[in-house]
Amino acid sequence: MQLSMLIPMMVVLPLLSGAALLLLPSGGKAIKAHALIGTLATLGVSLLVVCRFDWSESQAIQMASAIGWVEGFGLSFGFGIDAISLWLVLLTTVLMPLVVLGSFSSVTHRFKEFYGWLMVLEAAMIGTFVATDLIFFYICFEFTLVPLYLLIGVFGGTQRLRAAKMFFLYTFTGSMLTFAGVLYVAWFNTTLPWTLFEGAGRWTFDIRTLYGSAQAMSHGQQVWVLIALLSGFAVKVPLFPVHTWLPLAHTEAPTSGSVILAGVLLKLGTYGLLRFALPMTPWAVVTIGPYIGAFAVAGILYTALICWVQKDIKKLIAYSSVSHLGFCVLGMFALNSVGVGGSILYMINHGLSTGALFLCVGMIYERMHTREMSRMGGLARIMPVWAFFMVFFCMASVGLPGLNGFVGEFLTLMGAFVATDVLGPAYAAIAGVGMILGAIYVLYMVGRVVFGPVVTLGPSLGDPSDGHGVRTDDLNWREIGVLSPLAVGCLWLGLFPTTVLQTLEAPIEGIIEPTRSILDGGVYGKGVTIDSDSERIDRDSDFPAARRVLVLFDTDRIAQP
Amino acid sequence: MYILYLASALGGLSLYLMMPRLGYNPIRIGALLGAMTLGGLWLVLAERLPEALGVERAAFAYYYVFSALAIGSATRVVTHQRPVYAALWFVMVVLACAGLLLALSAEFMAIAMVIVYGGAILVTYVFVIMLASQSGQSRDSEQSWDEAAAAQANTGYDWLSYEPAAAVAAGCVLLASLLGAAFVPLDANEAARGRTDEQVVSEYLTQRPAVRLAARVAAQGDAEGASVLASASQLTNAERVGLDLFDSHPLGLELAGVILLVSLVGAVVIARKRVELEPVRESSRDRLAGG
Amino acid sequence: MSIEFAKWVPWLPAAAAVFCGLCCTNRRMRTLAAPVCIVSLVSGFLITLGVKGQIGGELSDAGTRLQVFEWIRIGGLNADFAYYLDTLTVLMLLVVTGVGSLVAIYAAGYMAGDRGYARFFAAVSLFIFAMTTLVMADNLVLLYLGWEGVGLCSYLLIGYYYQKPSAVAAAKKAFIVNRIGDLGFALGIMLIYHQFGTVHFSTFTADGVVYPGLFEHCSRLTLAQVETPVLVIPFLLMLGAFGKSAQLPLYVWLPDAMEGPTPVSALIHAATMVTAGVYMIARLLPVFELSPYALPTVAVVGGATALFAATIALRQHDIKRVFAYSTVSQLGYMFLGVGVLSTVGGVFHLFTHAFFKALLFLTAGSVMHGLAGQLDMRKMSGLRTKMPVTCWLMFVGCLALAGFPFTAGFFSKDMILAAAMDRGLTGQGTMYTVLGIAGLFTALLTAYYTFRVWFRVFMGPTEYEMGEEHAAVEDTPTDGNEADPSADTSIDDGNIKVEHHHDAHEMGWLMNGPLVVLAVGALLAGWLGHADSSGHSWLLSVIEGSSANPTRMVEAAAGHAEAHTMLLGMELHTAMMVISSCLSVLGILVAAYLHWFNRPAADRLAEQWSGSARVLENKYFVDEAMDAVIVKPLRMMGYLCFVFDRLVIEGLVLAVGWVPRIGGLAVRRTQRGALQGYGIGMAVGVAVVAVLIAMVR
Amino acid sequence: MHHAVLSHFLLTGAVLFVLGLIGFLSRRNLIVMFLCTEMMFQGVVVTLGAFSRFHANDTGQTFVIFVLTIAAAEAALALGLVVLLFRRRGTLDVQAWGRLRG
Repeated sequence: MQLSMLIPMMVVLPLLSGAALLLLPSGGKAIKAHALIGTLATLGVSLLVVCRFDWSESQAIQMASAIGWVEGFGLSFGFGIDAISLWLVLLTTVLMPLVVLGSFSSVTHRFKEFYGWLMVLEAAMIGTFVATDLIFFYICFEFTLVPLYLLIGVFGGTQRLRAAKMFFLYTFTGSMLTFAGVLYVAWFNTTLPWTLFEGAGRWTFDIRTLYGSAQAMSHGQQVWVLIALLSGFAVKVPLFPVHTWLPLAHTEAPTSGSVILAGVLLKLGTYGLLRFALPMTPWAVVTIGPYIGAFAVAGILYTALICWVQKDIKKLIAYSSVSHLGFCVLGMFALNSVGVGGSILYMINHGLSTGALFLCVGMIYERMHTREMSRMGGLARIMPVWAFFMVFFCMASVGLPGLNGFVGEFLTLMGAFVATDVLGPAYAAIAGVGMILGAIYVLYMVGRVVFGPVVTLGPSLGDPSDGHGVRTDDLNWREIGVLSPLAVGCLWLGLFPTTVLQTLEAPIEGIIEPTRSILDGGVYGKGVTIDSDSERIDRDSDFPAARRVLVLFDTDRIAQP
Repeated sequence: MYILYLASALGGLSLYLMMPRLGYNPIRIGALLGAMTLGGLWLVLAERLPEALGVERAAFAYYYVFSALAIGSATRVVTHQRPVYAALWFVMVVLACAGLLLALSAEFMAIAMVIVYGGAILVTYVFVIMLASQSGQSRDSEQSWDEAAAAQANTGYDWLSYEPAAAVAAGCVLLASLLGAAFVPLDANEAARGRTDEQVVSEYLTQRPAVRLAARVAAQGDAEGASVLASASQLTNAERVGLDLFDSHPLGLELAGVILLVSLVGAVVIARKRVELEPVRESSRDRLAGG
Repeated sequence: MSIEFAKWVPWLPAAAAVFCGLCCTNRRMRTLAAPVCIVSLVSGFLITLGVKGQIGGELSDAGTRLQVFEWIRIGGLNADFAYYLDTLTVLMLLVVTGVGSLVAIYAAGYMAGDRGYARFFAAVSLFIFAMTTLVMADNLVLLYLGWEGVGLCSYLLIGYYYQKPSAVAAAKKAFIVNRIGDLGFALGIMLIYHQFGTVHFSTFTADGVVYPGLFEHCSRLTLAQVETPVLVIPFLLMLGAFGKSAQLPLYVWLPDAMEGPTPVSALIHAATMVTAGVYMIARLLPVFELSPYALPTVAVVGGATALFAATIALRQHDIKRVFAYSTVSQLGYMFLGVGVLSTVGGVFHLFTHAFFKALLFLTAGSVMHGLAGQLDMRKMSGLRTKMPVTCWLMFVGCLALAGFPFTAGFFSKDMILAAAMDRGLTGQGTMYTVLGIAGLFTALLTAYYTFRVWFRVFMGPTEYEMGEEHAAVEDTPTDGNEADPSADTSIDDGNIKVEHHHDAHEMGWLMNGPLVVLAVGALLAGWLGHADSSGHSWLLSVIEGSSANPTRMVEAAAGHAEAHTMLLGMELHTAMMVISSCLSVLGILVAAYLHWFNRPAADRLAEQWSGSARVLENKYFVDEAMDAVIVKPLRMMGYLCFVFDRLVIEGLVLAVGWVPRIGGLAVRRTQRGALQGYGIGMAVGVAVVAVLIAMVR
Repeated sequence: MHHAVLSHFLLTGAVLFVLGLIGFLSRRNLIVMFLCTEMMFQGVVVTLGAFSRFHANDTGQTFVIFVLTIAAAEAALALGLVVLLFRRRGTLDVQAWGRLRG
């Protein structure tokens, strides 16, 4: 069908199947099957998009078009996809069927609501990644809160209401400020002379034009806009000081809820930072970047230490994902292609490995009805297959080379190390200590739960034991079917990350181009637009020693790193 | 200007003393203080009156009499513990106001006040007071105040005023500002307003509505009508008011009629329904104790 | 055989690992795991032998680069799965695959009947894959992959008996300490990339563009041009090497790693993994030579570790712990060798050490196997009658370790000490002479504690206590409450031949065969490195042919070494040989006297020096200190952070939540329902407005 | 009529009005409260009269008539309500009607 029809179909399909769910008879089987078909169909469409995606020029927004909404204010549902958003959409559409498949045994009542809201959540997530219009992005970004609020609130653990409320309000207040920042930029755009660049001077929310208007702002304005953007996205990413909602939300969320929360929703924050903060307010990013880097590094160590003393296995993994995303943000604010590439890869890796970890924990919760590490141990002895997957994904999340965690982590640290003008070796060294702490708390958890003498005490007083006792049967074929694609994904991204990295090269260049021109050229007149392509000035900061050597070679044939 | 503020403050204080409260009521002291402030104020303001009051000087004497009467009885209305007496004092206020109106040469209004207001409205008040408070008995001397209050459990509310201090304070500030506004022209460009009484009277006479009406009728060529009107320029106050009422305020008249009708129907509707006695959730004794 | 086959060396064990992993799933295929693993290792060994011809021959200096596939390419950084083959790589491959296959064969017998049989061999073959990748890596990132992969496999194998909490703790400790070292190594890689812009060793051209390698950069960079960041690189890399090769600060994990099954200790913690550090420094010698202070530090740390570990080994009572500390001290020797620029000596000692240390560990394993898990020396003696073959095999190993003249250990240790003394005496710093003397003293200690073990275990009256473990079957239900629903273990006992000997017994030939090969190696390996008449041994050619050739420093020092230094009237090398052989014989005699003829004398000696004896026994309390200084405070900080997180940050958020609520309470008080209250409110409002108007006008 | 005289009359009107206001705010008997509202009307009537006299036209007085009608209407309704309230609660205390509160 017509090319630009693909993306809206990808967004609408889950909504439609979610709605169709309601018409089915209320028996569990039919609804589950239907939900699975719905998510698989969306996966199919996304694969179709991948095939039709023209990889040669992956920087340009492809398959773009817009559905008019309010012409007066330039509001329209503009959508389009470039390499970064394509990979994240693929992550979403791959994770969703697995989540639905994984939740078959954990959901016991109110199937329609559960799967209905899950489909709505998927639609909102895909919407966020494909949006090229700011308002469309913002609507989907906000709308992801509602389904998850209900999923946690209705299907969660003991303190689910408090967790759901905190999650919703915390993220919502944050994104309110973001909305303010965004509106300011859009308004500022109307004040610009329309000759400055195409689309200036009138009410528009198209992201590309707003890049131009934001970059034309003064330094002070950019700092404020960045702070506004940060407040919303930092809460979503859980950057260090604003992360307290995540452990609560994770421990109380149902398995599939926390998989999606960790797998994709946290990426909305980093994707937001990448898509808005970096290109829009380059000047402010250059000045505030080191502080955000410091926060990320502090977050990495702080939460890694906390993980070590956790008693609840799900809270441990929740805190660990805060620490991991600290790496992601660190890489992003290194403002060089190695760092940003690493952070995008990190988003995808974290989605796979932490999502899988949550699934494993969910399977244990279904059997043991408790999440406390002290009440279970030596499971390798009685559940070897589960133990294999658990150790495999733990190693992936710790960043063992050969698996996906390593590539992302190493590239982010490398990026932070090399970016002497923004971050620098100190950041990488301290974040590196986070790698050690990461190994410590994961091995502590694996040592307690997987290895050691067999302990199956079942639910403690605190946990709601829904009657039937402790099952210690190993994974059935369905559960293996859920985990194995993730394992293959981890291995594939670990050994062949070039499939992703090559395609990301061009879009990253586009995103860090404004900040790079500030760092290198330093010539950034107020109001001077960025579309004048500053030629690649020979950066002295990179590879000093190499420079001295290259003089001896005839440099024109040398690959300029 | 500050004399006004001082006077209103003192007045407020006196009123506060006169407010009904449990135990000893310093009502006499309050009354004395109030009278003194009023007298003092008038004395101060008196010397500001222009000598050439002309024909009005005699009438002005009445002002003092009737004002004192009105204000005195008004304080009694507000501070009296027995509602019936309050109503009666209010009749006195109405009469005093009628007197004042007479001083202002609005005879028709004065009489209307006495008849309509004093006669009709206040009679209904007294009637309702009698109807609604037959359960209240007076305090005989040997009972101590507390027992009386206790006895008047459910009607003790007359013995006590609600937040008197705050009410009086608010009242005084309002009074001060009103007076401030009223006497400002005193200091402002006095000369500008220096028209004497004669000019006012003559100006008044020429602009009377009848004369204007006549001129208008004459303009319409009805010479005979105009002459009748012209001759009627010496109309009495009642006629002038009537003319003015129908000539320049017809809408007001109609509305007044409608309002009266509405209130009539309303009163009928309210009084018609049978209403059973609803037990009070917390008896006024707690309210009393609560204060 | 074309050089392209070398690509298969790592991937064969990888395939074996996957196959063994699948074998784990059902019991019937479990016994298949061992043969597959052994076949993959032996074929790897044969391929390296076949390829060895090509590499040594046509390319004299730079190694050949074999590209397998693109791994990480982004923004100037390209780290591909590519192999860099030169003579040093071949030597290491020979050691890894050779000793690996011997140990695998031994393990087939040793682990027979074990429940996790297939899991063991899956981990071993994965280890070999990681080790070979490490050795053959062309770029530092791939080397790092091998580096951490090896760490993972050592974690899995140390924690093989995962039912024992001590094994789990030891595995965790090993992985974390390695990780600390790996952090230093990773930062070193990043600094190299930052300074040189490349991470791969060889210079290669891909589609017309020349990518200069690291060695190219180093060779062209003169000492004058070197800036400070480049000087820091070696120290970071050193941190990684010391972590992996268990040198002084980060050696604590190796003695605990003895929790794992003995073939593991032999393969990983004696022959292959721990030598990765030495290999890395040898491989990156050009980078180390850039900074003048790097190699001396390596030498000092190596010497100090050798001495330190040897002293601890004196008073250890567990056979495997003694050999573990001896491994640490021998590694110290290797680093000393590399530090004093005789990479030939270091690598040669690595080569010989692999043989005799693997032999010693495996024989200790046989003793343990025979005595049903008994390892404490004090509870056994005079086993020569029960286990004669193992006894004499261990004797050969002990000779080599002690540096008995003309055994492998003798030649390699002598080469290192001679080099150290040579640099010391030719005036390049008295530090080297001190290191040389310390090395000699350590050699004496080594001889003593090796034969202390041998005499204590095999000589003297034959009485011993059996260990409590049923060595044969690892998981027979030992503790009652173990809910073991899977019924398969009962069948397990039936079908695997388990001889429940309740007495020490000799091992079968499946296990003793490889030991004999190792014994021969331990004896003859020395001659490979010994400089024959033309002063040119096979090993020297290996080192010259590889990047580990100390070109720069040697030229700098060349000025001094023309005249052969003299020592004690003889030419230096011969003098050192004489001294070290006397020391080793002396050590052996002292050990014989104390632990064979006159054991009570040994006990008396121990009482006299009880203070220092106790210190040595408890390993200088390093573990306890490390725990108290680092682990406890970190965990305490963890609790503090957690409490801080819950109270302060969450508290702040909730406090923000409370502000509207409190505000509401305050306002609520005004709405008390009193009609007149509202009246007063209105009146006050009007009054205020009136006053304002009055003021304004 | 000289404005000084006018001020006097305004004085009286203001005092009457304020007294009514204070009475309304402080007395707790419903009927007395309504009486005080009537008092306020009186204050207004006096002021109207004064201004009518001062400006020499009859508008002031016509408004007095209107004030009268309002007062009458208000009295009728209010007293009806008061009777109703009294029958409902058995007391004329305004505090009894405090249910509508925060």
